[in-house]
Amino acid sequence: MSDQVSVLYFASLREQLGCDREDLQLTDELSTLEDVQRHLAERQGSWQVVFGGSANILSAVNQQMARADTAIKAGDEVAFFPPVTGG
Amino acid sequence: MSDQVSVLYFASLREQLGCDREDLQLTDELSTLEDVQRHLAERQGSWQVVFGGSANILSAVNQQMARADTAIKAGDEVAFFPPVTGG
Amino acid sequence: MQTEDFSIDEIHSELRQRAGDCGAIVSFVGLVREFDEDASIQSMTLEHYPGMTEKALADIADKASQRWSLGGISIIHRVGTLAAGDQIVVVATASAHRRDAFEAAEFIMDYLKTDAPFWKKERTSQGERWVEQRHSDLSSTERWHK
Amino acid sequence: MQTEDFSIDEIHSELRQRAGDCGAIVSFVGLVREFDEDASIQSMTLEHYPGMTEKALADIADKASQRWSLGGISIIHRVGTLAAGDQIVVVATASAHRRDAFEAAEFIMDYLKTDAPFWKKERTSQGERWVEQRHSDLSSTERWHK
Repeated sequence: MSDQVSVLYFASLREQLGCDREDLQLTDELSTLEDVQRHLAERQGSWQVVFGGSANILSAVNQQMARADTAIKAGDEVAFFPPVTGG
Repeated sequence: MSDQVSVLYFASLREQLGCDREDLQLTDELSTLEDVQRHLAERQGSWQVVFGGSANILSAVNQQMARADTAIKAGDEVAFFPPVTGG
Repeated sequence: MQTEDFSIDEIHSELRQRAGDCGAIVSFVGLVREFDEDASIQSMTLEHYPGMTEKALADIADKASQRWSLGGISIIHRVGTLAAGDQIVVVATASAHRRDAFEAAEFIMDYLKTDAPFWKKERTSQGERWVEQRHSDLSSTERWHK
Repeated sequence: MQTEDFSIDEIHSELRQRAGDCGAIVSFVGLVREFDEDASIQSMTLEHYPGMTEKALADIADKASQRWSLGGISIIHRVGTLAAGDQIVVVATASAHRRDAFEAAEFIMDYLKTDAPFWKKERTSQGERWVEQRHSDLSSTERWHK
Protein backbone atom coordinates (compact mmCIF):
# COMPACT_ATOMS: atom_id res chain seq x y z
CA MET A 1 0.00 0.00 0.00
CA SER A 2 1.38 3.37 -0.99
CA ASP A 3 1.36 6.43 1.31
CA GLN A 4 -1.61 7.92 -0.44
CA VAL A 5 -5.20 8.86 0.34
CA SER A 6 -7.99 9.21 -2.20
CA VAL A 7 -9.76 12.56 -2.03
CA LEU A 8 -13.30 12.89 -3.44
CA TYR A 9 -15.26 16.06 -4.19
CA PHE A 10 -19.02 16.27 -4.61
CA ALA A 11 -21.77 18.53 -5.93
CA SER A 12 -20.99 22.27 -6.11
CA LEU A 13 -17.41 21.65 -4.85
CA ARG A 14 -16.79 19.16 -7.64
CA GLU A 15 -18.05 21.69 -10.19
CA GLN A 16 -16.10 24.65 -8.77
CA LEU A 17 -12.88 22.66 -8.61
CA GLY A 18 -13.41 20.83 -11.90
CA CYS A 19 -12.27 17.67 -10.14
CA ASP A 20 -14.16 14.69 -8.74
CA ARG A 21 -11.29 12.69 -7.24
CA GLU A 22 -7.52 12.63 -6.91
CA ASP A 23 -4.82 10.79 -5.02
CA LEU A 24 -2.82 12.73 -2.49
CA GLN A 25 0.62 11.78 -1.15
CA LEU A 26 0.73 11.80 2.66
CA THR A 27 3.61 13.65 4.33
CA ASP A 28 4.47 14.48 7.92
CA GLU A 29 2.57 17.73 7.50
CA LEU A 30 -0.52 15.93 6.20
CA SER A 31 -1.88 13.87 9.07
CA THR A 32 -5.35 15.27 9.77
CA LEU A 33 -8.34 16.43 7.71
CA GLU A 34 -7.46 19.99 8.66
CA ASP A 35 -3.98 19.56 7.21
CA VAL A 36 -5.42 18.31 3.92
CA GLN A 37 -7.81 21.25 3.77
CA ARG A 38 -4.95 23.71 4.41
CA HIS A 39 -2.85 21.99 1.74
CA LEU A 40 -5.66 22.27 -0.84
CA ALA A 41 -6.20 25.95 0.03
CA GLU A 42 -2.56 26.63 -0.95
CA ARG A 43 -3.33 25.76 -4.54
CA GLN A 44 -4.22 28.48 -7.03
CA GLY A 45 -7.60 29.67 -8.32
CA SER A 46 -10.80 28.00 -7.22
CA TRP A 47 -8.98 25.76 -4.72
CA GLN A 48 -7.97 28.79 -2.71
CA VAL A 49 -11.50 30.20 -2.97
CA VAL A 50 -13.18 26.96 -1.89
CA PHE A 51 -10.84 25.81 0.87
CA GLY A 52 -9.39 29.12 2.01
CA GLY A 53 -12.72 30.92 2.32
CA SER A 54 -15.54 30.88 4.81
CA ALA A 55 -17.73 28.38 2.96
CA ASN A 56 -19.23 25.66 5.11
CA ILE A 57 -17.54 22.46 3.89
CA LEU A 58 -18.39 19.05 5.31
CA SER A 59 -15.90 16.21 5.28
CA ALA A 60 -15.87 12.45 5.62
CA VAL A 61 -13.17 9.86 6.22
CA ASN A 62 -13.87 6.35 4.99
CA GLN A 63 -17.48 7.28 4.28
CA GLN A 64 -18.22 8.54 7.79
CA MET A 65 -18.79 12.20 8.60
CA ALA A 66 -15.60 13.44 10.28
CA ARG A 67 -14.44 16.56 12.10
CA ALA A 68 -11.46 18.66 11.07
CA ASP A 69 -9.15 17.16 13.71
CA THR A 70 -9.72 13.58 12.49
CA ALA A 71 -6.44 11.76 11.80
CA ILE A 72 -5.93 10.22 8.38
CA LYS A 73 -3.68 7.38 7.33
CA ALA A 74 -2.53 5.80 4.09
CA GLY A 75 -5.35 4.11 2.18
CA ASP A 76 -8.11 6.27 3.66
CA GLU A 77 -10.90 7.66 1.51
CA VAL A 78 -11.36 11.35 2.26
CA ALA A 79 -14.28 13.39 0.91
CA PHE A 80 -15.24 17.07 0.87
CA PHE A 81 -18.73 18.33 0.03
CA PRO A 82 -21.24 21.10 0.75
CA PRO A 83 -24.05 20.71 3.33
CA VAL A 84 -26.40 17.99 2.13
CA THR A 85 -29.79 18.72 0.58
CA GLY A 86 -31.53 15.37 -0.02
CA GLY A 87 -34.97 14.24 0.99
CA MET B 1 -93.72 18.71 15.50
CA SER B 2 -94.49 16.64 18.57
CA ASP B 3 -92.79 17.11 21.95
CA GLN B 4 -90.50 14.19 21.39
CA VAL B 5 -86.78 13.52 21.06
CA SER B 6 -85.20 10.53 19.33
CA VAL B 7 -82.76 8.62 21.51
CA LEU B 8 -80.10 6.42 19.89
CA TYR B 9 -77.91 3.76 21.54
CA PHE B 10 -74.68 2.40 20.07
CA ALA B 11 -72.24 -0.47 20.42
CA SER B 12 -72.09 -2.22 23.81
CA LEU B 13 -74.90 0.01 25.15
CA ARG B 14 -77.15 -1.00 22.27
CA GLU B 15 -76.43 -4.67 22.99
CA GLN B 16 -76.90 -4.40 26.76
CA LEU B 17 -80.16 -2.52 26.41
CA GLY B 18 -81.44 -4.55 23.47
CA CYS B 19 -82.54 -1.27 21.89
CA ASP B 20 -81.00 0.87 19.14
CA ARG B 21 -83.44 3.80 19.13
CA GLU B 22 -86.66 5.02 20.69
CA ASP B 23 -88.77 8.18 20.88
CA LEU B 24 -89.07 9.85 24.24
CA GLN B 25 -91.83 12.27 25.27
CA LEU B 26 -90.41 15.50 26.72
CA THR B 27 -91.86 16.74 30.01
CA ASP B 28 -91.01 19.59 32.36
CA GLU B 29 -88.71 17.20 34.22
CA LEU B 30 -86.92 16.22 31.01
CA SER B 31 -85.08 19.27 29.77
CA THR B 32 -81.37 18.35 29.86
CA LEU B 33 -79.26 15.32 28.91
CA GLU B 34 -78.81 14.63 32.61
CA ASP B 35 -82.58 14.46 33.07
CA VAL B 36 -82.89 11.95 30.25
CA GLN B 37 -80.15 9.82 31.73
CA ARG B 38 -81.83 9.89 35.18
CA HIS B 39 -85.15 8.99 33.56
CA LEU B 40 -83.63 5.99 31.76
CA ALA B 41 -81.94 4.81 34.98
CA GLU B 42 -85.36 4.55 36.61
CA ARG B 43 -86.30 1.77 34.26
CA GLN B 44 -85.86 -1.86 35.28
CA GLY B 45 -83.08 -4.33 34.48
CA SER B 46 -80.21 -3.40 32.23
CA TRP B 47 -81.38 0.23 31.98
CA GLN B 48 -80.74 0.71 35.65
CA VAL B 49 -77.37 -1.06 35.38
CA VAL B 50 -76.23 1.00 32.39
CA PHE B 51 -77.50 4.45 33.34
CA GLY B 52 -77.54 4.18 37.12
CA GLY B 53 -74.01 2.77 37.43
CA SER B 54 -70.56 4.18 37.19
CA ALA B 55 -69.90 3.29 33.55
CA ASN B 56 -68.39 6.04 31.47
CA ILE B 57 -71.13 6.96 28.99
CA LEU B 58 -70.65 9.58 26.30
CA SER B 59 -73.55 11.52 24.87
CA ALA B 60 -74.35 13.63 21.82
CA VAL B 61 -77.13 16.04 20.92
CA ASN B 62 -77.83 16.50 17.23
CA GLN B 63 -74.67 14.57 16.36
CA GLN B 64 -72.33 16.74 18.40
CA MET B 65 -70.65 15.54 21.56
CA ALA B 66 -72.53 17.13 24.49
CA ARG B 67 -72.07 17.44 28.24
CA ALA B 68 -74.65 16.31 30.80
CA ASP B 69 -76.02 19.82 31.40
CA THR B 70 -76.83 20.38 27.72
CA ALA B 71 -80.45 21.47 27.22
CA ILE B 72 -82.63 19.44 24.87
CA LYS B 73 -85.72 20.49 22.97
CA ALA B 74 -88.38 18.81 20.90
CA GLY B 75 -87.07 17.30 17.67
CA ASP B 76 -83.50 16.83 18.93
CA GLU B 77 -81.55 13.68 18.22
CA VAL B 78 -79.95 12.43 21.43
CA ALA B 79 -77.40 9.59 21.53
CA PHE B 80 -75.66 7.56 24.22
CA PHE B 81 -72.60 5.40 23.62
CA PRO B 82 -69.43 4.06 25.23
CA PRO B 83 -66.01 5.73 24.73
CA VAL B 84 -65.03 5.44 21.08
CA THR B 85 -62.44 2.96 19.79
CA GLY B 86 -61.97 3.63 16.08
CA GLY B 87 -58.77 4.16 14.11
CA MET C 1 -66.74 5.75 5.62
CA GLN C 2 -66.77 2.73 3.40
CA THR C 3 -66.91 -1.05 3.70
CA GLU C 4 -64.47 -1.63 0.79
CA ASP C 5 -60.71 -1.68 1.11
CA PHE C 6 -58.68 1.34 -0.07
CA SER C 7 -55.49 1.75 -2.08
CA ILE C 8 -52.80 3.93 -0.59
CA ASP C 9 -51.49 4.60 -4.12
CA GLU C 10 -54.84 6.04 -5.19
CA ILE C 11 -55.07 8.19 -2.07
CA HIS C 12 -51.61 9.59 -2.73
CA SER C 13 -52.36 10.28 -6.42
CA GLU C 14 -55.64 11.96 -5.62
CA LEU C 15 -54.03 14.07 -2.90
CA ARG C 16 -51.12 15.07 -5.15
CA GLN C 17 -53.53 16.29 -7.83
CA ARG C 18 -55.73 18.13 -5.38
CA ALA C 19 -53.08 19.61 -3.10
CA GLY C 20 -51.20 21.67 -5.66
CA ASP C 21 -47.52 22.35 -5.08
CA CYS C 22 -46.80 20.37 -1.91
CA GLY C 23 -43.43 18.77 -1.33
CA ALA C 24 -44.48 16.48 1.52
CA ILE C 25 -47.15 13.82 1.95
CA VAL C 26 -47.48 11.94 5.24
CA SER C 27 -49.85 9.02 5.58
CA PHE C 28 -50.91 6.85 8.47
CA VAL C 29 -52.49 3.43 7.89
CA GLY C 30 -54.09 1.51 10.78
CA LEU C 31 -54.36 -2.27 10.45
CA VAL C 32 -56.28 -4.95 12.32
CA ARG C 33 -53.76 -6.61 14.66
CA GLU C 34 -53.51 -10.38 14.73
CA PHE C 35 -53.21 -10.56 18.49
CA ASP C 36 -54.72 -8.45 21.25
CA GLU C 37 -53.82 -9.24 24.85
CA ASP C 38 -52.78 -12.78 23.92
CA ALA C 39 -56.05 -13.61 22.17
CA SER C 40 -55.77 -14.22 18.44
CA ILE C 41 -58.19 -12.08 16.47
CA GLN C 42 -60.36 -13.85 13.91
CA SER C 43 -62.27 -10.80 12.77
CA MET C 44 -63.27 -7.32 13.86
CA THR C 45 -66.53 -5.48 13.31
CA LEU C 46 -66.58 -1.71 13.19
CA GLU C 47 -69.77 0.10 14.11
CA HIS C 48 -70.25 3.84 13.60
CA TYR C 49 -72.89 6.54 14.10
CA PRO C 50 -74.03 7.46 10.57
CA GLY C 51 -74.21 11.22 10.23
CA MET C 52 -72.28 12.09 13.35
CA THR C 53 -69.14 10.22 12.25
CA GLU C 54 -68.92 12.25 9.03
CA LYS C 55 -69.38 15.47 10.96
CA ALA C 56 -66.79 14.51 13.57
CA LEU C 57 -64.18 13.70 10.90
CA ALA C 58 -64.89 16.93 8.99
CA ASP C 59 -64.56 18.83 12.24
CA ILE C 60 -61.19 17.24 13.05
CA ALA C 61 -59.94 17.97 9.51
CA ASP C 62 -61.05 21.60 9.91
CA LYS C 63 -59.18 21.93 13.18
CA ALA C 64 -56.02 20.58 11.53
CA SER C 65 -56.39 22.96 8.57
CA GLN C 66 -56.61 25.91 10.92
CA ARG C 67 -53.56 24.86 12.89
CA TRP C 68 -51.17 23.89 10.07
CA SER C 69 -50.56 25.01 6.52
CA LEU C 70 -51.93 22.09 4.50
CA GLY C 71 -52.55 21.58 0.79
CA GLY C 72 -54.97 18.73 1.40
CA ILE C 73 -56.24 16.05 3.79
CA SER C 74 -57.68 12.60 3.05
CA ILE C 75 -59.40 10.45 5.67
CA ILE C 76 -60.94 7.06 4.90
CA HIS C 77 -62.26 4.82 7.67
CA ARG C 78 -63.75 1.44 6.99
CA VAL C 79 -66.82 0.02 8.74
CA GLY C 80 -68.27 -3.48 8.81
CA THR C 81 -66.38 -6.72 9.34
CA LEU C 82 -62.63 -6.94 8.73
CA ALA C 83 -60.06 -9.72 9.06
CA ALA C 84 -56.69 -9.67 10.86
CA GLY C 85 -54.15 -7.72 8.79
CA ASP C 86 -56.84 -5.71 6.97
CA GLN C 87 -56.54 -1.95 6.59
CA ILE C 88 -58.92 -0.01 8.89
CA VAL C 89 -58.09 3.63 8.38
CA VAL C 90 -55.89 5.93 6.36
CA VAL C 91 -55.13 9.57 7.12
CA ALA C 92 -52.99 11.45 4.60
CA THR C 93 -51.85 15.08 4.72
CA ALA C 94 -50.06 17.16 2.10
CA SER C 95 -48.03 20.27 2.86
CA ALA C 96 -45.16 22.37 1.62
CA HIS C 97 -43.42 21.63 4.94
CA ARG C 98 -42.82 18.13 6.20
CA ARG C 99 -43.23 19.07 9.86
CA ASP C 100 -46.72 20.42 9.17
CA ALA C 101 -47.69 17.25 7.32
CA PHE C 102 -46.36 15.03 10.13
CA GLU C 103 -47.96 16.94 12.98
CA ALA C 104 -51.31 17.32 11.23
CA ALA C 105 -51.53 13.58 10.45
CA GLU C 106 -50.72 12.67 14.04
CA PHE C 107 -53.18 15.26 15.37
CA ILE C 108 -55.97 13.90 13.15
CA MET C 109 -55.31 10.32 14.26
CA ASP C 110 -55.22 11.31 17.92
CA TYR C 111 -58.55 13.13 17.70
CA LEU C 112 -60.09 10.39 15.56
CA LYS C 113 -59.28 7.93 18.36
CA THR C 114 -61.11 9.96 21.01
CA ASP C 115 -63.73 12.06 19.18
CA ALA C 116 -65.03 10.12 16.17
CA PRO C 117 -67.91 7.71 16.94
CA PHE C 118 -66.51 4.31 15.91
CA TRP C 119 -66.60 1.17 18.03
CA LYS C 120 -64.64 -2.03 17.51
CA LYS C 121 -65.85 -5.49 18.43
CA GLU C 122 -63.31 -8.29 18.20
CA ARG C 123 -64.09 -11.91 17.47
CA THR C 124 -61.22 -13.79 19.13
CA SER C 125 -60.32 -17.35 20.01
CA GLN C 126 -61.87 -16.55 23.42
CA GLY C 127 -65.17 -15.18 22.12
CA GLU C 128 -66.50 -11.77 21.19
CA ARG C 129 -65.68 -8.59 23.05
CA TRP C 130 -66.00 -4.85 22.66
CA VAL C 131 -62.62 -3.15 22.56
CA GLU C 132 -62.08 -0.73 25.46
CA GLN C 133 -60.65 2.74 25.00
CA ARG C 134 -57.10 3.04 26.25
CA HIS C 135 -56.16 5.77 28.64
CA SER C 136 -53.12 6.54 26.47
CA ASP C 137 -55.49 7.56 23.65
CA LEU C 138 -57.04 10.24 25.85
CA SER C 139 -53.67 11.60 26.89
CA SER C 140 -52.49 11.64 23.26
CA THR C 141 -55.34 13.98 22.41
CA GLU C 142 -54.82 16.09 25.51
CA ARG C 143 -51.28 17.02 24.55
CA TRP C 144 -52.68 19.05 21.60
CA HIS C 145 -54.75 21.23 23.92
CA LYS C 146 -51.89 23.56 24.73
CA MET D 1 -30.88 4.37 -3.96
CA GLN D 2 -32.46 3.94 -7.32
CA THR D 3 -33.16 5.95 -10.44
CA GLU D 4 -36.59 4.37 -11.03
CA ASP D 5 -39.81 5.60 -9.45
CA PHE D 6 -41.33 3.65 -6.53
CA SER D 7 -44.84 2.54 -5.66
CA ILE D 8 -46.10 3.41 -2.21
CA ASP D 9 -48.49 0.44 -2.41
CA GLU D 10 -45.59 -1.97 -2.91
CA ILE D 11 -43.63 -0.43 -0.06
CA HIS D 12 -46.62 -0.83 2.25
CA SER D 13 -47.24 -4.44 1.18
CA GLU D 14 -43.62 -5.38 1.61
CA LEU D 15 -43.44 -3.70 5.01
CA ARG D 16 -46.67 -5.37 6.19
CA GLN D 17 -45.30 -8.79 5.28
CA ARG D 18 -41.94 -8.15 6.86
CA ALA D 19 -43.04 -6.29 9.99
CA GLY D 20 -45.23 -8.97 11.54
CA ASP D 21 -48.09 -7.90 13.78
CA CYS D 22 -47.93 -4.12 13.54
CA GLY D 23 -51.08 -2.02 13.73
CA ALA D 24 -49.58 1.22 12.43
CA ILE D 25 -47.68 2.20 9.30
CA VAL D 26 -46.55 5.79 8.77
CA SER D 27 -45.04 6.90 5.50
CA PHE D 28 -43.49 10.11 4.30
CA VAL D 29 -43.15 10.88 0.60
CA GLY D 30 -41.08 13.85 -0.62
CA LEU D 31 -41.89 15.29 -4.03
CA VAL D 32 -40.12 17.69 -6.39
CA ARG D 33 -41.82 21.07 -5.93
CA GLU D 34 -42.97 22.99 -9.00
CA PHE D 35 -41.81 26.32 -7.65
CA ASP D 36 -38.88 27.28 -5.48
CA GLU D 37 -38.46 30.91 -4.47
CA ASP D 38 -40.62 32.07 -7.38
CA ALA D 39 -38.62 30.20 -10.02
CA SER D 40 -40.47 27.41 -11.77
CA ILE D 41 -38.57 24.14 -11.65
CA GLN D 42 -38.09 22.29 -14.92
CA SER D 43 -36.11 19.42 -13.50
CA MET D 44 -33.94 18.43 -10.59
CA THR D 45 -30.81 16.29 -10.52
CA LEU D 46 -29.88 14.37 -7.40
CA GLU D 47 -26.25 13.51 -6.79
CA HIS D 48 -25.10 11.18 -4.03
CA TYR D 49 -21.93 9.66 -2.61
CA PRO D 50 -22.05 5.97 -3.56
CA GLY D 51 -21.10 3.83 -0.59
CA MET D 52 -21.37 6.52 2.04
CA THR D 53 -25.04 7.24 1.30
CA GLU D 54 -26.01 3.60 1.92
CA LYS D 55 -24.04 3.58 5.17
CA ALA D 56 -25.55 6.86 6.33
CA LEU D 57 -29.11 5.64 5.71
CA ALA D 58 -28.44 2.30 7.45
CA ASP D 59 -26.97 4.21 10.36
CA ILE D 60 -30.03 6.48 10.65
CA ALA D 61 -32.36 3.46 10.49
CA ASP D 62 -30.32 1.77 13.24
CA LYS D 63 -30.60 4.84 15.46
CA ALA D 64 -34.39 4.87 14.97
CA SER D 65 -34.65 1.14 15.75
CA GLN D 66 -32.79 1.64 19.01
CA ARG D 67 -34.97 4.56 20.04
CA TRP D 68 -38.43 3.23 19.15
CA SER D 69 -40.11 -0.16 19.03
CA LEU D 70 -40.43 -0.79 15.29
CA GLY D 71 -41.46 -3.82 13.26
CA GLY D 72 -39.78 -2.52 10.12
CA ILE D 73 -38.36 0.45 8.24
CA SER D 74 -38.23 1.14 4.49
CA ILE D 75 -36.20 3.95 2.95
CA ILE D 76 -35.97 4.55 -0.79
CA HIS D 77 -34.27 7.64 -2.20
CA ARG D 78 -34.06 8.32 -5.90
CA VAL D 79 -30.99 9.74 -7.67
CA GLY D 80 -30.53 11.13 -11.17
CA THR D 81 -32.79 13.57 -12.97
CA LEU D 82 -36.41 14.07 -11.87
CA ALA D 83 -39.24 16.30 -13.07
CA ALA D 84 -41.49 18.63 -11.05
CA GLY D 85 -44.08 16.56 -9.16
CA ASP D 86 -41.93 13.39 -9.18
CA GLN D 87 -41.41 11.36 -6.04
CA ILE D 88 -37.92 11.79 -4.52
CA VAL D 89 -37.96 9.82 -1.29
CA VAL D 90 -40.14 7.56 0.79
CA VAL D 91 -39.62 6.64 4.43
CA ALA D 92 -42.05 4.13 5.94
CA THR D 93 -42.12 2.79 9.48
CA ALA D 94 -44.23 0.00 11.00
CA SER D 95 -44.97 -0.35 14.69
CA ALA D 96 -47.50 -1.70 17.16
CA HIS D 97 -47.90 1.89 18.44
CA ARG D 98 -48.78 4.78 16.19
CA ARG D 99 -46.74 7.31 18.16
CA ASP D 100 -43.58 5.22 17.66
CA ALA D 101 -44.25 4.94 13.91
CA PHE D 102 -44.85 8.71 13.60
CA GLU D 103 -41.84 9.79 15.63
CA ALA D 104 -39.47 7.33 13.97
CA ALA D 105 -40.50 8.40 10.45
CA GLU D 106 -40.02 12.06 11.31
CA PHE D 107 -36.68 11.34 13.02
CA ILE D 108 -35.42 9.45 9.95
CA MET D 109 -36.47 12.27 7.60
CA ASP D 110 -34.85 14.90 9.81
CA TYR D 111 -31.55 13.02 9.94
CA LEU D 112 -31.70 12.15 6.24
CA LYS D 113 -31.92 15.89 5.51
CA THR D 114 -28.77 16.71 7.48
CA ASP D 115 -26.65 13.53 7.53
CA ALA D 116 -27.17 11.61 4.27
CA PRO D 117 -24.93 12.72 1.39
CA PHE D 118 -27.39 13.80 -1.30
CA TRP D 119 -27.28 17.08 -3.21
CA LYS D 120 -29.99 18.65 -5.33
CA LYS D 121 -29.40 20.79 -8.38
CA GLU D 122 -32.43 22.55 -9.82
CA ARG D 123 -32.91 23.50 -13.45
CA THR D 124 -35.28 26.47 -13.30
CA SER D 125 -36.60 29.13 -15.62
CA GLN D 126 -33.69 31.23 -14.32
CA GLY D 127 -30.95 28.70 -14.96
CA GLU D 128 -29.28 25.97 -12.93
CA ARG D 129 -28.50 26.22 -9.24
CA TRP D 130 -27.46 24.01 -6.36
CA VAL D 131 -30.07 23.94 -3.62
CA GLU D 132 -28.82 25.36 -0.31
CA GLN D 133 -29.40 23.65 3.01
CA ARG D 134 -31.98 25.43 5.13
CA HIS D 135 -31.20 26.37 8.68
CA SER D 136 -34.55 24.89 9.73
CA ASP D 137 -33.30 21.47 8.63
CA LEU D 138 -30.40 21.68 11.07
CA SER D 139 -32.64 22.72 13.94
CA SER D 140 -35.11 19.91 13.11
CA THR D 141 -32.34 17.39 13.64
CA GLU D 142 -31.05 19.12 16.75
CA ARG D 143 -34.33 18.72 18.60
CA TRP D 144 -33.77 14.92 18.69
CA HIS D 145 -30.48 15.35 20.56
CA LYS D 146 -32.15 15.60 23.93
